Amino acid sequence: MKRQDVAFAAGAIVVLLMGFGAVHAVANPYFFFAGYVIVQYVVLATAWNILGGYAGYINFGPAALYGAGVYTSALLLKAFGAPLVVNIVAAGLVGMVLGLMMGYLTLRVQGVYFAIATIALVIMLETVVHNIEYLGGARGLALIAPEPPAWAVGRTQFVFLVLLAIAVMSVALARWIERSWIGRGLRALRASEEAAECAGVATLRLKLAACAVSGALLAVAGAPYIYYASYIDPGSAFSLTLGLNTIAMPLIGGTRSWAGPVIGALLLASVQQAATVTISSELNVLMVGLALIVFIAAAPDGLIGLAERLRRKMHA
Amino acid sequence: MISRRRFSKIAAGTGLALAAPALSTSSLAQAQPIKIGTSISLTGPLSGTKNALTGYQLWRDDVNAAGGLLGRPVELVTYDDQSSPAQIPAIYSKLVDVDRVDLLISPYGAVLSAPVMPFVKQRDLFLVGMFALAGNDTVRHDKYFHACPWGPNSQVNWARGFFDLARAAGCTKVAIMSADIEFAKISAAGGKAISEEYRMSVVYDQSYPPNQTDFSAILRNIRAAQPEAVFVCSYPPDSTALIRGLSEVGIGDSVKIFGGSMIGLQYASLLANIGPALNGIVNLHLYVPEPTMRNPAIDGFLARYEPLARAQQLDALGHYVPPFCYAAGQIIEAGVKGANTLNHAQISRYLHANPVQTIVGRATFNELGDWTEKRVLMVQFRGIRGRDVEQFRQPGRQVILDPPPLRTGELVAPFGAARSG
Amino acid sequence: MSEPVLAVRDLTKSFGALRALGPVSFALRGGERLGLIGPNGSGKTTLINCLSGTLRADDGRIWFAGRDVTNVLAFKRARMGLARSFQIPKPFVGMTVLENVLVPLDQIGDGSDHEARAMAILRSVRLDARAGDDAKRLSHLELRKLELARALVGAPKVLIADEAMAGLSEPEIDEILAILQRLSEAGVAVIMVEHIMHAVMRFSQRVICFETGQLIAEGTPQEVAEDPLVQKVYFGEPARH
Amino acid sequence: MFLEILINAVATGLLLGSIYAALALGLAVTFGILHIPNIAHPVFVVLGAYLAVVANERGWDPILAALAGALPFYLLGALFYEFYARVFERRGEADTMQALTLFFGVSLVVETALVLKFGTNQQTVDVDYVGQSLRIGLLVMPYRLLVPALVAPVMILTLWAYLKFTYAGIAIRAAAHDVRALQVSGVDPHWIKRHAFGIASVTALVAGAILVIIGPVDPFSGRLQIGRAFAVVILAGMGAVPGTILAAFIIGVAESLVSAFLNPSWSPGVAFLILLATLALKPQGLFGASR
Repeated sequence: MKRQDVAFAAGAIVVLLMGFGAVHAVANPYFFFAGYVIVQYVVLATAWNILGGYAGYINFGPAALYGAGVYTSALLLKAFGAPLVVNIVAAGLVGMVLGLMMGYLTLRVQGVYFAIATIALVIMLETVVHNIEYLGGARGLALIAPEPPAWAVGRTQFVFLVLLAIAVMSVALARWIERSWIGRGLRALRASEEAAECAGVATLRLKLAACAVSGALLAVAGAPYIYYASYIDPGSAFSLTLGLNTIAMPLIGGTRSWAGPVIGALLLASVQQAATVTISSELNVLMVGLALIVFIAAAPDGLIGLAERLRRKMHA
Repeated sequence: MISRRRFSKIAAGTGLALAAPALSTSSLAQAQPIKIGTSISLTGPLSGTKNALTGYQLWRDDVNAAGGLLGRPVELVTYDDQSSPAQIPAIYSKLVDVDRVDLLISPYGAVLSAPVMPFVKQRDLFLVGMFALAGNDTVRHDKYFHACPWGPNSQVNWARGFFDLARAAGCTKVAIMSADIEFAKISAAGGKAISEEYRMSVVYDQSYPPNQTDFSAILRNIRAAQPEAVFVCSYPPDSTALIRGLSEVGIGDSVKIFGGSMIGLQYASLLANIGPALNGIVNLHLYVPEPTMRNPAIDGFLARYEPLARAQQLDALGHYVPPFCYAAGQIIEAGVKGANTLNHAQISRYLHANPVQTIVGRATFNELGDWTEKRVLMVQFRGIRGRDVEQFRQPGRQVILDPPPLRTGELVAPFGAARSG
Repeated sequence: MSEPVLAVRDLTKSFGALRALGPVSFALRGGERLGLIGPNGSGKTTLINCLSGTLRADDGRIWFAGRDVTNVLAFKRARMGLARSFQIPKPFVGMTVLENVLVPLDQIGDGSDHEARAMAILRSVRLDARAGDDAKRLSHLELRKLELARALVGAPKVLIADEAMAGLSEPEIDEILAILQRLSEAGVAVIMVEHIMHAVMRFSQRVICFETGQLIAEGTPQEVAEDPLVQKVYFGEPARH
Repeated sequence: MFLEILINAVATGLLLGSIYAALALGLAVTFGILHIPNIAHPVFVVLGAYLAVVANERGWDPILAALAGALPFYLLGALFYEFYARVFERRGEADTMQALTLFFGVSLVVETALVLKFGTNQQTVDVDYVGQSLRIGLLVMPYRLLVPALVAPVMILTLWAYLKFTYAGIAIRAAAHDVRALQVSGVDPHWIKRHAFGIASVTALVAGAILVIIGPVDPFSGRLQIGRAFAVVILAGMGAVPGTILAAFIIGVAESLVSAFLNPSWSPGVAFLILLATLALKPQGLFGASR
């Protein structure tokens, strides 16, 4: 138990050091452009899984929270030239508030209804942004971010490192939740909310906590985007594809443990990054669709579940 | 994506005297190719512009047939950006850092170009702009050259032609409607600015969501405001729905001129689909087959484009995007040949100093890389009958009203009369 | 005669126009074994849900362990020692049997020795051999036992066993009865909600009978069984087995 | 003028509402009655629209084409349910997340298949009555909306009568409440659900034909309708088939009034606002039994 924690911490530090080392060792910036997209999905998938995987509440609108993070950060940058750290914290707070609102929705609606309500959230936020002139409306907003610190080599390398740190923290947080009594309570309410409540689990409080943490992390994932792309528009911030991938990744990796979304994100996002530049994007989407169907039909517990099943079979 | 081999086969199959790269002189084949990189929206909402690729390919084949650039063959490196700006940073980094392309062309339009601009500014790279209105106005990069004749200060000015026509027709009250889409919003803002400048009162100004299918409420509100000019900034799906609504509920007798910035009325499939309901509308275009526009070069280009379009199910007319992609190639060609190097600074210096003759006209660049002379057409649809695409290849159907040097007819007004006529 | 550990006064609950329960009043003494019978739809499950707090009663009051818990949320009642099992077992699937028992322990425990305590409870219902298995792989009897094990964690003052023997064979019924018997001996008051009459009659000290949301009979098992109203209600539906 | 705008806004809202009802009807069966969250329904609508386009190119009227294609679509829907049931059979009750994801995956595959076959271009049909309007005093109703709007109530009435008066219809409604009771009465619940999916799929086909009469359709048109269709079903209340039309009227008129008197830009939010408000304030909907 303790040894596992030490191993995880060591792994996290190694990942961060490797990231930092890569920024100085790898001259080719493309690595960080593509890496940013992949790491962003690690954060998104991990964040989504805290609510969707552990608690079983399917947020079909992760793009709403991500978009809220993107626009919060851009707004602060435009209005006050706020530094990235401030934007990340602010995006997290906005995400947390939206998450709590979503959490209160769980009081009233479960299952499919919750999923549909979250879709509504995406459209509502996108409509709101369309109608706010200061945020560029449908036109989008082009902003040139301030120069990155010198140690980060370049702008892309800088946001890559920031996002990598966010990813490591998100995964650590997800892992802690999963292994603590909170995770156990969430899994219990996923199985049966009524039984969990009758076993003394404060289900509403746990759901609110899960919604808040998940919402905050989803929004945080969007905060550095304006520094990455220098341009945001409602279409990319509230992107359907982004939402789809965020849901697909934990399902492909496995929703029961922190490693599932990480594996799913690394796998699917890398394949997609490679696919963008090799095969047509129709086939790309077709691939995601088929993967979803195949995994639901054949490996409902994702790659991790599949691996466990194989291991059991070999031992038996 | 159409592979090069298949493209060559199609090209060869059409029996045109196209020299595919493989047929070029042996010395050219041995030389290290010059790579030109860009992204194309093969999929997603902007995939109507995917015929850009054909424009680039035709230029590449021509330049290679003529011995290449600096004695080296030209090679295109293209990726599908899925019409999504989120894809752009990684794609352009891949083009520059991994594929090591020599020269860059921007993706289509302002939304997709926006993430590229800070990138090229930071790396100090040469870039040919494609269709982005005021694409360089914020970043002000000195190595940017626009292949599109939007003209200087295009954010405001590009649609001035429509308002010049409106003023000449005596309009004082204008209605502006726009889709919640980047290009439409910029157009609408420009339209408002010019209205003020011309002391026209804006009696209606509202935007609507993309994919709006029913325009009756909007059209009634406009009719109630009794404008004389209606400046419409729409996108393909809503352009169709709007024109249908026009036939259904009408717009009132006060209107003298209607249209302006309706995207989609340049595409063959939409034109054929709407048919006679187009008559009377005044709208932007960049090329129409009117006598003042035609020259052997563009005629030849379109003649080669047509069979390819048929084989690949691309836009049948190819008037809107492909010629300007070919022109983008010509701008690169002129710059590289003129400066006799691939050095971005020297190419830029040359292009700033010398005009370029393209198949879409002579381009002289200002300090922001925009054409010094705006050459956006305002055309009026006339005598459209039935749904045959061929009629849009004939002169007299899309009459040029503005700019004056290219004019082939006068505005028919009021709008009601122009529609029935 | 000890103080009532659980008391209900004038409790009512309606769904739309349908009055599902009450008004009903009764009390349960500490350590008592109470049988609760009544045909399907007589309001038993509604009553249990109101008692455990998963349903909010429209009117009336509930006292538990000397406190008015009418407005106390379900999870807090559970933590106070008001435990229940479910008619249709609701295991926490996707978790091991041990984890199933750890969930309630997490809520009330002080953090020490949770696993040892959970194992002890599992041993008491003879489920310890399956501690490491996913709950979804349990047999029907084992699921019933798991329900009880989970309910036992907080050393409850009251256990409501909602048809804890439905669908079980005779020897299995005996096994569950033995567990409940041991609990009762340890001082836990048990409300046995059951259709299996011989088990209720054997186990209970007192029996109450519900029909259309009303308490229609109360007394020793013998008295209730002979009550003409009860016989009428069960006419054509004689005690099974 | 105000009166004219008001009258016409309400009329347009009613017409649109009627069309929304047609779009949501299949969902009212699969989701409202059977509680299977078939988010792939809108993509079946789009598939129907493409069928109408193809038939129209050969000179067929889209609505007639839809009627002609009813049997294959019925089979397609039944097959689709069979697939769904096979996937989840072994696991008993379908996990909501997995069911949603499966339907999501199916939507993507169908959309992409359409893109690969037809491209992303907008598809339209050529019908004589498009472009003309029925004028009664101040009221102007385009036939483009009027004709489809008349189809929807007919479809809903037919379905309602079917569910109310036929044996299979009653069995479908029973399947929602108690599968065991159904088995006792000798009806195979799988057959009933398959049948219901078949019917839902036919309504999707008709709705598709309607959709493409109203305006151009592309492979992704279904996405825009998902939220609205669910809003209609949930506002109506689960299982309330006749209520679907009233709920759709409310949403249609609300959107139309926002368009006419506030700002058209806000109208996409209207359906979702109503949806969220329903979920928060009256989750059982206007006509549904309480859950």
